Amino acid sequence: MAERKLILEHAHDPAYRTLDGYLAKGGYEALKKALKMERQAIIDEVKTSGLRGRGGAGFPTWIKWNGIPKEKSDKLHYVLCNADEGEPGTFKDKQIMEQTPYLLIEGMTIAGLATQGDRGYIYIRGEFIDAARSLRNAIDQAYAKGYLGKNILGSGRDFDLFIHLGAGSYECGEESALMSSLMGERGMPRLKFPHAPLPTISGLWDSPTLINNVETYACAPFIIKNGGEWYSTLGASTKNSRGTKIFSVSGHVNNPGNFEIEFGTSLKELLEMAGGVKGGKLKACVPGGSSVPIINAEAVDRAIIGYEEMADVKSMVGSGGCMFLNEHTCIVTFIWRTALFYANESCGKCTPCREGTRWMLQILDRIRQGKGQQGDIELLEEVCSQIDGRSFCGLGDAAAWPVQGAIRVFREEFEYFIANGRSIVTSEPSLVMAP
Amino acid sequence: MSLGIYKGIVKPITSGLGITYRRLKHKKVTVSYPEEMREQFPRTRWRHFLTRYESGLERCIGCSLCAGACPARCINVVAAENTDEARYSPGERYAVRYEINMIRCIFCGYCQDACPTGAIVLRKNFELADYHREDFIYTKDRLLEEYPGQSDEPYTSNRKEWAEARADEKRR
Amino acid sequence: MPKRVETVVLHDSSTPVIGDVQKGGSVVVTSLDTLLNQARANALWPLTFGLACCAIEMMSTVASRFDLSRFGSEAFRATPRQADVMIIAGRLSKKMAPVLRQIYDQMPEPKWVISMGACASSGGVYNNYAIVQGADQVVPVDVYVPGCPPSPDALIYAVLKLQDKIKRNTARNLSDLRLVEGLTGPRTLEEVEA
Amino acid sequence: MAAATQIETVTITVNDLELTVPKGELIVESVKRLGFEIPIFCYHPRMKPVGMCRMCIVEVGFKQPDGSVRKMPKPQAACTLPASEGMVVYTDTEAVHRDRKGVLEFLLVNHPLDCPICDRGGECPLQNNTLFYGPSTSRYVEIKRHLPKAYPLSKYVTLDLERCIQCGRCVRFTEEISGDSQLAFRFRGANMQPSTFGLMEFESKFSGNVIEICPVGALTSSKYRFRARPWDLQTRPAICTNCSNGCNVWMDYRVDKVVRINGRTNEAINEEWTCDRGKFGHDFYNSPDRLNVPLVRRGTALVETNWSEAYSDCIRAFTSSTNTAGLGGNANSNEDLFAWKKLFNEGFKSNELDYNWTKVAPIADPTHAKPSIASIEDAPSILVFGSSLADELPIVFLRVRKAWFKNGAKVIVAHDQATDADSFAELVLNYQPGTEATLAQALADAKAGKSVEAAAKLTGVPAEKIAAAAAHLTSSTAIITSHELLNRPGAHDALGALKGLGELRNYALNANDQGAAEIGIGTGTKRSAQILADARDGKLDALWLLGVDPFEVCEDHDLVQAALENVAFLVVQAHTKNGAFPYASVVLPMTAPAEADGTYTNADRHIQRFGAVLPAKGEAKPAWKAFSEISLRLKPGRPWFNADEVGRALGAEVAAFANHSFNQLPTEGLPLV
Repeated sequence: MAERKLILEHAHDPAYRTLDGYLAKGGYEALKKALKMERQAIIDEVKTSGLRGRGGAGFPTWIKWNGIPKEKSDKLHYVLCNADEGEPGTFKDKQIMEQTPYLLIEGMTIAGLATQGDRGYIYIRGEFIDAARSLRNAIDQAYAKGYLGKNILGSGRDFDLFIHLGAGSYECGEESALMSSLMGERGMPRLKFPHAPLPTISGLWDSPTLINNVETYACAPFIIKNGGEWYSTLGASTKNSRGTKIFSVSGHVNNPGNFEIEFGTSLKELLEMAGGVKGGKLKACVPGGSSVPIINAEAVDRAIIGYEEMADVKSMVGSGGCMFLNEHTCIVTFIWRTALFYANESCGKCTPCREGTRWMLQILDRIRQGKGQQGDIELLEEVCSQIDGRSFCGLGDAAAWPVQGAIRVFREEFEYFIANGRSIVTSEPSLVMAP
Repeated sequence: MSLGIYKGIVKPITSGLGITYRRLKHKKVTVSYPEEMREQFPRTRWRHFLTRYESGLERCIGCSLCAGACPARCINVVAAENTDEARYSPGERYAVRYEINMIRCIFCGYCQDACPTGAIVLRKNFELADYHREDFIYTKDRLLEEYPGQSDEPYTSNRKEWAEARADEKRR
Repeated sequence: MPKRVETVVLHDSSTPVIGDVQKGGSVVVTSLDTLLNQARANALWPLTFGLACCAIEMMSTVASRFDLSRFGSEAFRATPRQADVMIIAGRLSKKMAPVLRQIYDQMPEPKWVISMGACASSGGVYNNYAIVQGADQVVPVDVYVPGCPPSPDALIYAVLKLQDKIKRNTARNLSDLRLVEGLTGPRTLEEVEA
Repeated sequence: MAAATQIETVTITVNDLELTVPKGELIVESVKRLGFEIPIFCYHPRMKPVGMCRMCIVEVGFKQPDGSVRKMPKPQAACTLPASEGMVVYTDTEAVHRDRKGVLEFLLVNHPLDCPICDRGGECPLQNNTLFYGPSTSRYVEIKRHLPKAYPLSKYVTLDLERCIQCGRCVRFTEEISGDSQLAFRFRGANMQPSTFGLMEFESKFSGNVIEICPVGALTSSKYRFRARPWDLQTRPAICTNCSNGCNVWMDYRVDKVVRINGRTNEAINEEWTCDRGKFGHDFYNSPDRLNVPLVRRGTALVETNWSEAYSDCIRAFTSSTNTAGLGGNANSNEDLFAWKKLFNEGFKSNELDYNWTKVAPIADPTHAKPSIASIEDAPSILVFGSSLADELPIVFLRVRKAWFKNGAKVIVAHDQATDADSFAELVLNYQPGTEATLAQALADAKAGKSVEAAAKLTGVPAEKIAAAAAHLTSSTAIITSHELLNRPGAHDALGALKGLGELRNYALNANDQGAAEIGIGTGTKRSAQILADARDGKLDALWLLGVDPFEVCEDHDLVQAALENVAFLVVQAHTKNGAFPYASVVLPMTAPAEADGTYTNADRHIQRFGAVLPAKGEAKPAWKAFSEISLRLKPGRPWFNADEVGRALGAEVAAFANHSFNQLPTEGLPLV
């Protein structure tokens, strides 16, 4: 299937970033429609649409929206947008916030309506200054024209939206760490269900909180405007991944960028959309962002993009940061660079991730310097198995999966490196990313 | 009872002396101790020494694991902190007092095994008998070897030292 | 057992030192107590007082390899009446203490005591209700021998030390010579400690 | 504690054994009911669980209706998992053991091999857990993380960053329990380290506890540094006698020197915490100028003598005239004080004894059963009036803070300066010094609805603040004051006004002041200041100082100097040479609190036993023994042989102490009847 632009349809039109331009292109109809609908009706609409979280976990969105308590206690309800996007290789949220900010704002307002939300926070990654600036004036215009703040469009309901810039910590992309950071504490994860109540019950300042990714909110206006039924027809060929997903294609491709495709399209088609491999044969691909296990060229041919379908090739959709690597890439160096990232970004709260990522990095360092010893691969696997699942939050698993995946798929490259003290790739200097 | 001269007297004596004569040709086993010293096994455990590193710093860091391991509870260690001016051992800690009550010690060598830095070692000097029970409390300066490797030197009897001691007493 | 024997050239033990030859002392004329000391030192008849495992080591001291008889201690007298030195070999239990004392009292003057082994000298590892924490709580001890058990040559060294102690003490008056039994009382603690 | 209402219970299965536990109880605690032990590092029963160290991970599943068990994909941290119906926990499966080995191997990856030089060696939870659950060898060959070692964080605490396993206990203690939040984590990931801001001085008043709860040797005591090993030490239960709270402690001593004091669990008083003043205030036990032989003044010099000669001197002086008096100190046991009073009343026919040095005598207790320290925790609102709690009554301060932290009690602090409690107080009333009485009265008026304008102007506290404070005061409000208030003008009327506002508590400040008051010391005509004045004017023939140094306790030093010089006969009975020593006619060596059996009454009338920990120094005797021997001289009879007998005699005479003698007391003490 060819590219199916939904969110990115008017992305390159500068007028779309202004309120009038957005209204001209049919913006805010969903909000007007939502204001007339019952709260539960909005949630049912999202339910029938089969929308799942675009941040990476793929959690059915309607369950979160439905989890917020129906009767309002004295506590405020919050609607948070996880715009941290720390996952290496992913830059879709950046484009949405820069070029189609109103989709996000309208989506969050609809979510606010559905969950009696009082306040919305957009937790933007510290480095996305221009995204924040474009969102800032979008929000100001929305406030000016009454689409935000008190008595939205005369409906008597109000919803405030604030921007909060992070401080450059990948860990704050994790749900509970984001909330800690918003509350002014160290960006460290908090206890999760069943050790503590769900965020929808007691999240930010112990009040009901809804957290979704930028893209998830950006899909909401289309669902409300065209109805959940229409949305669920998109990507019907997959088991139950519905709608479109923006993939940020990068690596050795001729035309890297964001491509919005329906679920069900194959990875090969995405590769062609991005102008095919550059500088040699395709060797491997990391389909869903750095924390997703790597797959080799053969698997790329048969991979279908869908939450369950990617599992057949032992990988995941993740956040959609797709990196294609040509034959000149040394996988060991690539994995070492990923491990360096995770060792640096580990928040240090729990032992397995804090000490494990550092140790993994040191082992990979040793291998890369040609001093690898026998048994290092088994040691790496053992260390990864002790981090994955034992750490306090998802970062530990995200640090262990790429290494486990690489060893599973490209074991001979590691063995070659250990045996001969240098990389298996011998052609002209490898085009690997500089450390 | 007529055994006769030969069977009664001559035969027993000659056979007895024969045995004695044959024994004369055997090698003597006696080690006449003060003059000759029998060679002891390499890991013989007698007198304790506190060894030093090659740099001259004491190995003992006052961790008192030996005191913990000693079945006879006869080691007393009091530790203190090394300062830059007064540095006895590498690292933060050294033993300011290290006493072994030799008369309670059973020379089992557990302290030698427990020592993490190989400070306390037991060597071959077995001539430890003494007159007064107080002299058996070996303090640190008596246990510490003067120069690195002193404890590993082959052991000769300390009777020379004993002889000189007797000479001093005569002069006094 | 290692075969090679280190030889240490020192020829002073077997030849009795009469007077101090090196210092030009008188060879012929010597004091009576030196003569007596020489005789007593080189004819120390030990009393068999093996209490525990050290006794086995004491036996090996008199066996052929180490041969205590080279120093005149051939005859291990069973009766205290004929013994000069009591070698307490082994742990002394509180129940045995009075027996030890009685036997010690039965020994004629001059008499000496060697406490062989850690248990006899200080109770060793048995710091408990049953063992006397050191034979010196019962009898005055001349020479303590550490070790568990002290090796035969360590015991011989102790005997040599005792001999040296005997040769060293000089008599101030006739009774110090202790020639006749009963004339003088047992040695005072100061004398033992000297 | 709150009455045990009907607690909702759930049934869980631990290692295939059924167990019913209260709903929401942490799994790490519930498995203990069956005797299973889950290893922990960052979990501490008195602090909120965080589940950081992952040491306590166990396999958890849920019983499905069809009886099978659906296991959760990841192992869960037992210390943060609340028990819920049908939960199935496995603590001893192969996977759990492998995970524990994994976590311990990770912890040891950056842990320096410091065991021989680390003070925690021998009593280190990391050693214990590694011994029982950890891997035997480490597969780590790279370079460990190197950080500054042995950094003196304060005069009590030394920080060694290499040994830290980042469990967060110290950081959480300063946030949740002591409240000064001095410690925090800095940097991120593998080089995350706890420290004060910019490694500045760690000036908390409870920094000692941090040393005890640190599961490794990262935070060690500077005073105890390298002084002993756990197997050199003997430990005995003891009571801290540096203030009136009577905290239960473990006293560790080596041969005869006290080397260390650690907190001991007593839910009613100090839970398991200690304050720095008590934990590190044990130097007087080992000080060189301890008194160990009686001294008598012959001519100008104090000469060593035996007890009988000293006794005869004292008897001659104290029986020749009834114009005698005695001044008591703070760390005397009930037995000492009772024997002292009995000797003076019957033997020397004088009742001029006093222990109290405040300007105004303490008020007689309004209610006989004084509410206990533990009940402060459940008070809905607390008024701290005129007392800087953290300095005077540290454990009461912790209890007040716990009431705020755990039960959200409203704390109102009224003091003329800033105090530690201001950080979590609801309202802070900083009145002008000396206007306590007016403020107290203003509170009473505000509660009664009268206007408080006049008082507001006088005390400098805005009227609406007073009104707001009064609004919080209910009959179950705990009003905490200390004897420090008695030194302020108008103390009695302030206390009078406060009495009606809620449960008034006036806590004594010194170790056994409460005991002395109960026994009846200080019921004579003259108070201590008056006694010193008489001595200065030469109107006093003999003075007995029992364990007190007037120079320390009374500010007016020239009064004390003149008094000690002019009194004809002065007995100084103390365990250490003090200021009054040069003026003494007779010096009687007394045992320090830890060197003799005795019972002590703490500020909330809780009587506790204090068994002898150390042998007495030289010929020192417990004071009650000396008094019983002197009274034997005066009137032949049967002396007291041990503290229990004195306690029984005290119980016979003073109803409150009935069957509270030394042998009858349980280890955690009993409240006075």
